[in-house]
Amino acid sequence: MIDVRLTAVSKRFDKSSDAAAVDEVTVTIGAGEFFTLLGPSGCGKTTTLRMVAGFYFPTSGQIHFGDDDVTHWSPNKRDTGMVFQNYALFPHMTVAQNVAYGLRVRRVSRTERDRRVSEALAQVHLSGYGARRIDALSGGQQQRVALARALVIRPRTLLLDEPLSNLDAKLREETRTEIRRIQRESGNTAIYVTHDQAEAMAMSDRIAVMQSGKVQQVGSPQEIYYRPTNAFVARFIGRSNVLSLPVVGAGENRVEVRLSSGATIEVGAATGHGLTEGDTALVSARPEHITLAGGDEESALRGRVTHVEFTGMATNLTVDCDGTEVMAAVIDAPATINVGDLVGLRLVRERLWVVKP
Amino acid sequence: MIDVRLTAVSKRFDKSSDAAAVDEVTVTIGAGEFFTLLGPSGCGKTTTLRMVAGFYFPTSGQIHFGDDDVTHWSPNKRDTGMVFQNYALFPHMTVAQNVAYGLRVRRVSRTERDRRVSEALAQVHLSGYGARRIDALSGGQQQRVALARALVIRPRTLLLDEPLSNLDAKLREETRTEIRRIQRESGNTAIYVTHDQAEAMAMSDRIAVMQSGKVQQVGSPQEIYYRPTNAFVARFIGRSNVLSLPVVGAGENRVEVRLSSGATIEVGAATGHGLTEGDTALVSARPEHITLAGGDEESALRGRVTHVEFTGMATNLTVDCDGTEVMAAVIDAPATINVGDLVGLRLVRERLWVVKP
Amino acid sequence: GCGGSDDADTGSSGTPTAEKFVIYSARDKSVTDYVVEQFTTKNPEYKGKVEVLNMGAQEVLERVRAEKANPQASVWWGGTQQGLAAGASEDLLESWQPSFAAKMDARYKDEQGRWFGEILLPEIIMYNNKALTPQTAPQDWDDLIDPKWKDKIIIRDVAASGTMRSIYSSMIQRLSPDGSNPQPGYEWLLKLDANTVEYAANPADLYLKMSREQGVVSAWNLQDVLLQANEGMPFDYIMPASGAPVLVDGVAAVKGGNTAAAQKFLEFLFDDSLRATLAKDYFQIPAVEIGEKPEWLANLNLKPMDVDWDVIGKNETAWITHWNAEIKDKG
Amino acid sequence: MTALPETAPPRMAALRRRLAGGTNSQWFPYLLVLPLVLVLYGYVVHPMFATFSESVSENGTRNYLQFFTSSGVARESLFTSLFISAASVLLCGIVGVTMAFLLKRFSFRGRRLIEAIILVPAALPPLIGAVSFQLLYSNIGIVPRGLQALFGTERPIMAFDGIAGVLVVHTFTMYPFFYLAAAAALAGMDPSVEEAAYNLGAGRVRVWRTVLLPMLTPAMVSASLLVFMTSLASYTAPLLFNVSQTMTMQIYINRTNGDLPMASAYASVLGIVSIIFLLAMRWYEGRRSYQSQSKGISANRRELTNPIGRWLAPVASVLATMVLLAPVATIALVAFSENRTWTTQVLPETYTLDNFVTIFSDPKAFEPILNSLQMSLLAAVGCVVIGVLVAYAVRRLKFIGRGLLDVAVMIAWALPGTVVAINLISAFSTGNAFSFGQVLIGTFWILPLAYFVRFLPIVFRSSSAALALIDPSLEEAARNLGASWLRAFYTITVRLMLPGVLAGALLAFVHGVGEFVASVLIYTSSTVPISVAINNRMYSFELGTAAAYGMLQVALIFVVMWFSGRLESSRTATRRAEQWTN
Ligand SMILES: Nc1ncnc2c1ncn2[C@@H]1O[C@H](COP(=O)(O)OP(=O)(O)OP(=O)(O)O)[C@@H](O)[C@H]1O
Ligand SMILES: Nc1ncnc2c1ncn2[C@@H]1O[C@H](COP(=O)(O)OP(=O)(O)OP(=O)(O)O)[C@@H](O)[C@H]1O
Ligand SMILES: [Mg+2]
Ligand SMILES: [Mg+2]
Repeated sequence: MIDVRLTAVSKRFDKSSDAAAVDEVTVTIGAGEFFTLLGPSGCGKTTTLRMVAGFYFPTSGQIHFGDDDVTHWSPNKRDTGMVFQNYALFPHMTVAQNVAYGLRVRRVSRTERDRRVSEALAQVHLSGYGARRIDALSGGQQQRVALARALVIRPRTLLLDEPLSNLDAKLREETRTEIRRIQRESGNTAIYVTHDQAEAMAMSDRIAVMQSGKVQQVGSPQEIYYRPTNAFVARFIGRSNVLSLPVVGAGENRVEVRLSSGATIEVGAATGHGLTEGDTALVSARPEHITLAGGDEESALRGRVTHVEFTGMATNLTVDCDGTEVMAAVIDAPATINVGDLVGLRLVRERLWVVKP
Repeated sequence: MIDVRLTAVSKRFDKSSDAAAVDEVTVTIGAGEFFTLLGPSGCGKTTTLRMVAGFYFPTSGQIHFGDDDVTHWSPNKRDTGMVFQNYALFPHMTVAQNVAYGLRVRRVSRTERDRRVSEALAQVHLSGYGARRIDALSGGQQQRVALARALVIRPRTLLLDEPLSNLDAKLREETRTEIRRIQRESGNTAIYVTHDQAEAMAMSDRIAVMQSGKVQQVGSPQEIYYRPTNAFVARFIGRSNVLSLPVVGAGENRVEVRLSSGATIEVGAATGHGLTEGDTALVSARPEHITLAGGDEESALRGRVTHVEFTGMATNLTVDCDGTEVMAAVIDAPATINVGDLVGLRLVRERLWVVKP
Repeated sequence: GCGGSDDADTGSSGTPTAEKFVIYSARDKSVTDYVVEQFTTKNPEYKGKVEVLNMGAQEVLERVRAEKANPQASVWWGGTQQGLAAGASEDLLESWQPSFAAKMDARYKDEQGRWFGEILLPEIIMYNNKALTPQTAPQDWDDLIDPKWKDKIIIRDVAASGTMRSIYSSMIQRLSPDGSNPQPGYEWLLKLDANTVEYAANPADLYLKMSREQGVVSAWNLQDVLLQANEGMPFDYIMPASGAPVLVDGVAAVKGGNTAAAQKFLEFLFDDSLRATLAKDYFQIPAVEIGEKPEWLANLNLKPMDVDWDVIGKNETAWITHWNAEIKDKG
Repeated sequence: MTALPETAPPRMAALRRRLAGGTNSQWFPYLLVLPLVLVLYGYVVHPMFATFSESVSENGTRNYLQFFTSSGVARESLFTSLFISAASVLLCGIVGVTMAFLLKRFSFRGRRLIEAIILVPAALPPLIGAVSFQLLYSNIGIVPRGLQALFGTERPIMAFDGIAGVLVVHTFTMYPFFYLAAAAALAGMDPSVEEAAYNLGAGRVRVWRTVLLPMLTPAMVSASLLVFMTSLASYTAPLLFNVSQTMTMQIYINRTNGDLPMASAYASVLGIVSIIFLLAMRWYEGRRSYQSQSKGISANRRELTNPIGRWLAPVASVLATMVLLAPVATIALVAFSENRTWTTQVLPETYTLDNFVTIFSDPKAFEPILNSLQMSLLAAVGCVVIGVLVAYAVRRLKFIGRGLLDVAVMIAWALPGTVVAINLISAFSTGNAFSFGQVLIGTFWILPLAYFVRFLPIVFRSSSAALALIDPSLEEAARNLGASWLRAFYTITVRLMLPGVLAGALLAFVHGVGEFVASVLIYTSSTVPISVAINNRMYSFELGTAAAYGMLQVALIFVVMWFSGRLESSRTATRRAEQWTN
């Protein structure tokens, strides 16, 4: 079942300029799905969320909730609960009053309200702070109040705009489990904005990666991680080497490329990649998918180590392969590797992926 | 040389209550040092920073800058540059005017000012945004303006209150390198508040871990990681097992404890740990310092696996040892380990450390 | 007005069930209170039915003018000849012939019976009797422009005051009987302006400044001088040798108001004994002679100046405008 | 959810879909402002056009040409009026903002008292209030004469006269516009912005100049508009200090002269000048944003030591109090002196209670006071309801004619009271569409209505200034939590605007109690307002009795202000100020 659907939604703040903050975004979010918007700062995540909540109207395009075209509905009709990036707490109310606001509007009875408010405050570890004034809270505490205020009303659609950005790792992990639990229990949809990729990977059913207002890729965390559509996504999600390699053969879902050593390897590619022999393919290879090769291996890249960093479990190497810097995270690297050494790198074939520029 | 010194600084917001937001904090920060305040949300980091900046006066205690007692100096005399947790941008000025404000106050010439402003904007990747109004920026962009505004004046003391919390990983890494570079070049002191432990570890010369207004430990990242003073620090910085083990012998810098298997091992401890035979010692053991033991090893913990999680480089095991849950991150774990298996765990002796409760 | 016709037939029957009516008055509150009390004693059916609103003469005109479509007032009590004439020409006033009209000098009433003079206001020279004696005070209008009175004269601001407009117009008309050449008058007024230390904003301001001796001489109307002197102010007057312009202050029934009641009230206002009391206690000079004059009135050797009010009526606006623009503060 | 029932006929469905937007629909702003537009059109705009057409009725544009001829009174009056207005804005701004700064940012002994009396000058009764200035500062005033007696000079010293006198009166009576606006804005401002400036090295003065004052722009603009237009329409002060070459004096003179077209021309020019000024201010204010962009809510606790402030503030405040109270004290002197005995002496020599006895022995003495209270209160409530809504519409909603609405509201303020009253009389002396067929002239309702029309701009302006500082995302948050527009409006927006709204309402009330020019044309015998009562005493030169009435009025307003001060949780205000002084 489809819950939220954005159809070619664009938003231009400045009618004269041609840069759109959100540019022809089309996504479909299923009911009960935990959907994350991911992208660099200023890419249009907040703007998208605000259009879903009804604070901005799209310059063009439609937004549907289920079968209803809500593009021009007023915010209070949409039953969304939003955590604002800037919190937007009511300064004239106490913590408890802030959290209770949505319940009051919904005419929840007093006892029920009190119960749910204190439950919500407990969920964000703020029990006992109910009577405080908002301006007597720390930044992280304020953020948690904003979160509690949105969670407590159990809205049809939760809109979370970097709701954990000011919390420490411990609390963040706990709260994120809590959010996920609440969302699963109620079966409602959540649209989540975060700048923390690990968080996005861990929490989301699906992720949309945005850049400059455009959606670059939508998919499950695995898809996005292992099969990024383009160089931007590959580099933005985790670290990635994007190698330019000449194409020597192409199939429907694979491309054969030649390494500098002369060896050819087959690399996975999306259907309709459009590459033919003679083109140059961009191949994404994550550092952890590169291992040290034996000295005699044919299908290997060769280069000189320019940087070594031991991180405990793995050793990060930077290797200069004919002018291309290649990053490798090698598990069990021999302790003897030093800067200046000549090494061979083996690419883990199954994990390579052809990306668009 | 000492740059900033806090002597028994306390801050009580509510004179009647006995909970202090900052409680007898004494720290000494050397000139040119990059000093980080780390701690859970609401522990008093911002309050401490604000006292250094001069926005709060300590309820008791003194603050010195070098030899000057600045406890009651007004903020504008202190030459600190602060990135506020809430940004505190001037809404009536453009981006460039915001950044230029401190330079104007310092009567920097017009050309020099323009140059430095555009340099600072470039450092935070906002070139070309100079003429924008603040309310036409995204959250992350606002945060970067706040950062640029503080960096551009090259203050004697930089005070950074979660300055990167709303940035994506890529940008964050770049910006943090930039901050560190600027701070090193100018040789000025920086006090940094972050909730990201990895960031704190990577950037800081020294870290102060706070809890409920009290400093729990001050030390280099390594000290804090490997030799936490108490269970809180051990658990807050990364993950840690804190095992209660009976003491069978005590030296000045070491304690001998008995494992459930009956074997005794020697564990490092801080001077003056005060434990004697018969006491129970709390021993911190990080998951990565626990490996699988051979079936016959004497000095091993034994237990049943309750949870297995493969993370790529390491396998996270949770093992129930006589009612104590022990986490282990095992590299090269045999693929055959399953929930319910009986395993032996070896503690990496050199990395164990006795902590206070 | 629709309201008026309703009132008219009930009022004319003269039954004890009288309709209430409203008086707009520029007269002093003490006078109106006294008169209304007398009126209701005599006509008990009007007890509690008479409402008096006290305001400035200019405000009465403004109000009656604005309420033309639905008049609220029935009686206009107290206003200069010019103001009443303006009201009459704008068709705001009821035309009728009261019983006292016959006894009244034609100079003091409207030909069509739309307004009637109630009292006469001689305009005289006023002085502070603490600072000056009757001998040292100026004796005639022309004395006022003598340089020795420089910065000693206070004038109630001219444009806004009926009294002052009359005096100034008279001064111009005095030097140009047909009003065709106001120039000599203007020059005279320019000299007066040179002697004037300040223009007072309103009567109260004039009294205040006179009593506090910011200036010691003024031109003003007799009644007010006598009233203030009676209350203890250090004021006295000089009857100018060349005569005093005599202003008419009148009453009218407002068109569309409660005409019956208005006429009854106005008839009462011209009751002899009432006017005698008013003359005695409030220094009013009745426009229609009364039998027993109070002492002050008998001793008053009023010397009216020969003023052609028609000429003034035609030219006053132009003259005062000119004075305002070209003479005031320029001497 | 609000899905449409499928059974709805298609046309109904279309309509409902359009209205489904509710407050989001593009019709909403129009629905909201429609009633107001009608009211304003009927009572302000339409009469204004009538005035204009009157001005060109007889000889076309010739009346206006007078404003361009170099020697004309018209041009000189225009310049004088403009000069007086501009200077008044400047002076009131300096005094008002300084007082706000002293009282809201320092804590010292007696601060609460000063806060309570700070508005007293605005409460000075008409006429008698002006007289008190004369008795204080003019040639015949206490101060110049006192100084003269002291130094034995020939002429009074430091006597204010002419334009200087007018400016003194204006400064005294109008600085509350600035004071209240600035005080409300200071209380509502995001404190961390100020901190940021200090942190960047700016000193106190610089922070004021570059951050606080610019952030106060909406408040300053609002106050400037009010003061500018009040000065432009000010009548009594120029009258008393003999500055006859002003627009309002010319309007009055021309009306008395019976030259209605010329008077209308003056009134129209007055309106045009006001509109130009208003548009200029709107443009100036609109260039920037003043809403806090901070994340979360920063603590209102800033603590600055300031030894100078600790001494300077009380001294300055004591001086200010003396100056503030001087006119009231003068009225008191008059009230306790025997009528007509105080002449050339510096101070009265005999004192008496007679004046009060006179008032209190009159059984109907309290009636005017009660009338004024009741009518002003009604009007103030009306102003708050409508003013806040319009301020919201003009600031937050996008619709065609937004600027015009702004202009229409303010025009009522720029018009002289007489003109407004006459407009009302013509509108309501017969039943017509704008009065819903009711004849209001001669009823109780006409005066509150007049006060409403005249003082709506105050509440509108101060509300609008307060709104400029409020982050719209707060309202969005409320809407998002399911609150209807109305609910979000009154539980969040209005609540946060409250300091500004209250300040405006207080001023509207105070002005209502003192209103004279319009009242005198429309009051009835059962609704005699206090100003008319005072005026009657004044005209019979019972200065003492008038002053006694005036004292009653001052006392009454003082009580109201004291209560409203309590209302606005002065405890927190005090605490805040204490933290500033520390
Ligand atoms: N103005 C205030 N009045 C009263 N209590 C306050 C005030 N400001 C902060 N506190 C309390 O003091 C404690 C410390 O607050 P502080 O802002 O220093 O925390 P923090 O360490 O910066 O937390 P965070 O990471 O959430 O920003 C918190 O418990 C907070 O609730
Ligand atoms: N009111 C506005 N007027 C003009 N431009 C705007 C406005 N709001 C946002 N923008 C611009 O639109 C773009 C998208 O902004 P948005 O707030 O959606 O970014 P974001 O993805 O949420 O970024 P962040 O992670 O930094 O919060 C940005 O470049 C921003 O500068
Ligand atoms: Mg955002
Ligand atoms: Mg903080």
